[in-house]
Amino acid sequence: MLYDIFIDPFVQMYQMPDFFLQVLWEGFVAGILYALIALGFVLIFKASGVFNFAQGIMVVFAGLTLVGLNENGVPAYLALILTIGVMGVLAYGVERVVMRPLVNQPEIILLMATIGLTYFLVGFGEFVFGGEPKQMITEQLGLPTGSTAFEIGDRGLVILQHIDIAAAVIAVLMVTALAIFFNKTRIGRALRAVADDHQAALSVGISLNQIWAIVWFAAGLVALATGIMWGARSDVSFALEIVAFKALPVLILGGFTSIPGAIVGGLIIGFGEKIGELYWGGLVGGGVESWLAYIIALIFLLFRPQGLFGERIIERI
Amino acid sequence: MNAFVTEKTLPPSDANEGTERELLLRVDNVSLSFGGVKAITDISFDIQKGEIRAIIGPNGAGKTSMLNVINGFYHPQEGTITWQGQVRRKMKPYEAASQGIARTFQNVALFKGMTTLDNIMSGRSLRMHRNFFWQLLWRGPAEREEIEHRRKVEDIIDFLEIQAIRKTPVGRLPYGLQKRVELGRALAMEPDLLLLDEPMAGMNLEEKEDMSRFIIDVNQEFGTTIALIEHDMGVVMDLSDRVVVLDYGKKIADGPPEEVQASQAVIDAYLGVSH
Amino acid sequence: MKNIKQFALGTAVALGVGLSGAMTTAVQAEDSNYVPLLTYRTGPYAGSGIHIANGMHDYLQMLNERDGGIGGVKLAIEECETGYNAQKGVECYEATKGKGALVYNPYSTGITLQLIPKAGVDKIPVLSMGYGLSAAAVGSTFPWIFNVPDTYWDGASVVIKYIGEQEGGLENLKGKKIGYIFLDAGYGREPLPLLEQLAEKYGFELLQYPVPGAEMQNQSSQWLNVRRDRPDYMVMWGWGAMNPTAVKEAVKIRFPMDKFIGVWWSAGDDDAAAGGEGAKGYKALNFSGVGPDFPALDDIKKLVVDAGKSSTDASSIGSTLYNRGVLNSVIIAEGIRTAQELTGKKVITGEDMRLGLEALNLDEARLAELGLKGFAHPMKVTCEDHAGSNPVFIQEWDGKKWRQASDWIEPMTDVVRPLLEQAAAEYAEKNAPWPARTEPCPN
Amino acid sequence: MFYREAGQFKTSYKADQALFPILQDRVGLAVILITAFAVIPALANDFFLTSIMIPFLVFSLAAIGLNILTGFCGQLSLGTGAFMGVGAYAAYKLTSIFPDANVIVMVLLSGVFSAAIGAIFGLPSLRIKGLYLAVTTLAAQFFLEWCFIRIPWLYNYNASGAIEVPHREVFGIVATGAEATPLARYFIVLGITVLITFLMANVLRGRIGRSWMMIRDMDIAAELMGIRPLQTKLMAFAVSSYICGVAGAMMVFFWLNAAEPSSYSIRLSFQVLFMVILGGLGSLGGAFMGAAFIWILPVVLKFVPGLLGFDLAAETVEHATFMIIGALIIFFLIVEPHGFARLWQIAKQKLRVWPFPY
Repeated sequence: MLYDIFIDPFVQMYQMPDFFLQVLWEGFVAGILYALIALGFVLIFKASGVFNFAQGIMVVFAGLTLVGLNENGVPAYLALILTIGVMGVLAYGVERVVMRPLVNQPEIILLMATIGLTYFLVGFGEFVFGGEPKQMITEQLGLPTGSTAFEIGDRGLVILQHIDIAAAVIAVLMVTALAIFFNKTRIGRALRAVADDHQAALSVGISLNQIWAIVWFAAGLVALATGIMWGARSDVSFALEIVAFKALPVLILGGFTSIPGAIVGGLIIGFGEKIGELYWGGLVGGGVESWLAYIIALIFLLFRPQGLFGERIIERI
Repeated sequence: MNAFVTEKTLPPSDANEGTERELLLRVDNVSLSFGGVKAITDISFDIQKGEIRAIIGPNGAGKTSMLNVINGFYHPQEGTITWQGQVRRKMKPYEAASQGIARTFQNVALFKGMTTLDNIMSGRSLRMHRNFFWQLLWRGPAEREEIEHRRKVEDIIDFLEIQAIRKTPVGRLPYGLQKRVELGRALAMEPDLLLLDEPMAGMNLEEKEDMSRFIIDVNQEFGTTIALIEHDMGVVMDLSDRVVVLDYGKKIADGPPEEVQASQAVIDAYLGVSH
Repeated sequence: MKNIKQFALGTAVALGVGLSGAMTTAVQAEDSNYVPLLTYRTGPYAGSGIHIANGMHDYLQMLNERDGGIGGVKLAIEECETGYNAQKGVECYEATKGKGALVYNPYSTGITLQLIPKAGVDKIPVLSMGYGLSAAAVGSTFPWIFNVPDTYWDGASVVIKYIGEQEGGLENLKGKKIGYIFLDAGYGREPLPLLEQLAEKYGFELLQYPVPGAEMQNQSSQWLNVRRDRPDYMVMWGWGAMNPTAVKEAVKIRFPMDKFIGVWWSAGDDDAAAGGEGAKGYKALNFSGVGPDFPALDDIKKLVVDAGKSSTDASSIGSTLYNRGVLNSVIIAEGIRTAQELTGKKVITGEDMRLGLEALNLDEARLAELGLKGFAHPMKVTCEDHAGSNPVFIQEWDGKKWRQASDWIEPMTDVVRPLLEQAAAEYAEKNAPWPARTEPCPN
Repeated sequence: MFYREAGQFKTSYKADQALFPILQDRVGLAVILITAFAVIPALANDFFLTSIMIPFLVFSLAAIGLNILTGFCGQLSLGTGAFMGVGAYAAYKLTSIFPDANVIVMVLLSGVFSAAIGAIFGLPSLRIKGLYLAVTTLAAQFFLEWCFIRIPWLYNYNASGAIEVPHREVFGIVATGAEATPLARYFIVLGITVLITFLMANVLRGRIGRSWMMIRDMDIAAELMGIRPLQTKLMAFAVSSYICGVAGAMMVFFWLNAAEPSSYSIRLSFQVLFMVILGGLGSLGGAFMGAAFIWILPVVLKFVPGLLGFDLAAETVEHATFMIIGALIIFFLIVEPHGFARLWQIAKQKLRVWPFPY
């Protein structure tokens, strides 16, 4: 038993390096996708203190809109642009109908409002596009399909899916773009001001409403990217919504307001759960992936309640 | 305010006539820092049973941190605290509370969702002991206990003259009344030492007078020892028996009000002479 | 006047005062046979559920359009949306049972299990066609439950038999590794006892890859494990979004698709299509016809779909799951017809329906008569055997559509039947006092 | 006019501390209880009992359980579904180990197990607060769900992987299983719900209830007043999980009849959380109102199109229901974030001064 826990997994890693590399790669890709979902959460939380539970369904909704439009004869790229437009309208609508009237409510109320939004989007999405899973229009969007295999010495193959590589590249681009947006543009600076202090930001003449609409829109774009990537891995369906819960332990690790935290946290969870499942999961019958991430986050939190990048909390009274 | 002064001179002299004044609490060489930032440096002072002790100093002098150390919310890195003859270094806030230290807060820390009555009843928590299963039943012991403590609480309500707001959620009360309810809540604990953190901040003159009266009454009628932080010098001078002055986390003076007032270090600190 | 009444009723409901039940009875007409369909077109399993629902609905609707129902009596068809959710399933059951429901088809193992004990009490049979509780095949213990044409254990035995054939005989399975990837719920776990028994008997190694329901679109770990273990064959018990994801992942790790076999619920067209070109060769069990080329399906297209009386997309007629739904309705319809013949009544009750289903004999001649020649293997229900353990075939995905890839393969009845009997006895014991069969077998 | 408390003087603290010090409220409660215990059983049909009243009561109890933790003690939890599941599986095991025992006692006992599990998962609450805690309760949700699937002992090694409620009689009346009449099940569920609600009302007005609210309103101040935070929070977790556990056991024993692990999924957690928030955090009555809204509204919505003469497909109604529920949740949060309980109070306030608005 002790051997199985402490020695055997490492022996396996050594003996099958190709497989170990493959596991790491899968962990990396999963981590990137978790990080993307978490990024959507962080954007909104940072600017408005709203823990947006609807991020998961926004991923589905964005993917569904894209595919649904394409199915109805809209060319892929036009569908992409239209979907971006739809996410914009959604962001504006959410700001107008949900956020604005609920300003200054306790966080649990805002959280509930986003769960209400989730219900609405589920109903609306199924109403418009139907409940059946749809295939992502990977090729039409010019995204690569297929895979490349690398030989690791004479020990075996590591297979890299092109779409996964694309996902990683797009994630990096997205984060870079967001970083530039936050740091270099006027709106970005205003956004950071809002994140620091609502009242202060208001008093120097920043329009909160505008900022909120923008972050929701940004989160919508992140959701669209996530939807395309995840949709390409499996397909676009409402069952995907639950996968989005995986972003929550990521957020705990990285902190609710830290963009680098979301990325590092995503990767830790991605690597952690794949390695845990493949090398240790078998000991308890497998399937530990459904909760391992939460347990990792929980243990982590017990030792560092402020998250990876958070500052030490000094309680005051 | 003059009226208080005449009243005020009495209790210390009373106490002095008896035996040696008993020490309630002594702080020895306490230092506290947060990640390299020193909040309190090597402070020692004591509080005698039955007195009103004031802690004053400019903003950021470490006054509230000092109170937090006394009731166990912060744990000092160095130094000891002697409470009723027992030396301690570190204790949990609820332990401090159960040993008879109560306090009020600089920014009112009432339980906003509860009524005035419940807030003050909450001060009785430590003295109520009926367990969960009696509570389930309610009828019988739990109810008797509740009523018994309700009587005590009603006395405090009468004392503080807040009968009319008994059933009002405290979140809806004006600031001055909230401060009063908070005092009531601390009193309900029947503490040996009552720590008051700026009990009169943000009050108008009339409210300050009321509050001063309550503090003196508490001290005299119940014999409660009081340590208070206050910015209003007039109030401090009138109320307190002894004053300790902090600046930048260090003690710069300690003694009777008149003496402290005359100290050059204190004058410098308040006028902002550079160090 | 009627409007006022409706308005009053509506108000009453809005107030939450107990008139909901009263209303529901008002909908039913007296001279029809009422068939509630518990379907799901929403929720995580909608992808599979929609096609089934369409198939079930369309065939019954077509009977109404073409023949004016069955035996001259129209069918009152009502769908109730369960979302594959046990809470809503029970609600649907309670809401419809009072209207003279003839039979229930829950299309969810969870809901089936809830209904099994109720069926005998409410005297409404449950038809779980190829799903639900395998043990229910034992008619003497479960007189009210029908799982014709096959149980999961039949299916699992056919898969092993087929793999044996590929390997040149069951004895060659010795030392082989067979992977089993399944939805980690009652549904996917049900075949395990049989597979384990067969593994022992034939000396192959059974590797298990459970997929948690919440994570069915995130299967990379399971397939990495498959890659490491290198099983010779993969068997899948999946449903909903689990299927397409699994097919994609299998393609991704370059698992030989012709050695990947799904159960009949992993046989959807969308499931295989998700893998694109790479999915060519993927196999699945099936017991309902492949393709749209059956006269009855033409009737459906003409009278129902093209007439706009259904939400079916014409192109999905003939897809595996649609045809599965049709077969389900064929069994219902034949059950009703048989019951009418047996009782001489036109409008029948749940009890009559039970008799009809138990005397169901869908032989080749009858299938041809229905315009469904070769659509299914002839099946006959007996009092003792409510499943029939009928042969099933293997179909293969050619990259565009399914085509039949084997003859009808008989399940290993000798292994399955004792296991069924044992499971039925166990069920009755665990749920003691389980009511004994009150209706003696006719023969 | 009718709702006036003027003239009702309390002459003792005892009378003042009663649950319903105002006469009209006592009358109202009596009317509700008579309706529940006499009128509904006399008039309602099976559908109303099994699909509306029983689930409504079960959910009300679960909502009370969560409300204790979230509404009264301020600890947000998303693990309710799993804690209900623990109760259900515990009750199932208990009834199969002690087949002759009274099933109602077993159901009440099952909560003890969920209380223990709840307390274990409450441990992190000492260090973790707010939304972070909510996410960690998800660990409980997913881990326990996994246990329900992976520990076959829990479901007596049934091939189906589900728990099926056996036939049990209480005092000669069939209480569980398919033969149990809706009426019998209704009375049991009603009895347990009313009893636990009453007991909880007692706890909440006493010392322990106050200590929970102190932690909720300002944990630091509570600690400085002598409340032990860990002990108090764990007690809230335990009591809350006990009630949720009993509700979960009732859910399978008196309502669903059989349950798969997925019956106790995260969806259930959200369902109950909705009831608590919409009903009003920190209100027992609100739990009932929230449960009524979230459970009964979709059932009613199913019938509305038919009544209005529209022939809508079942799934369209379902989609619309989702949209309407979602929109109404947001709407009510905007109108009154403190839930129906506060709306009710406002209504009472209006009644007090009616017919003169000032």
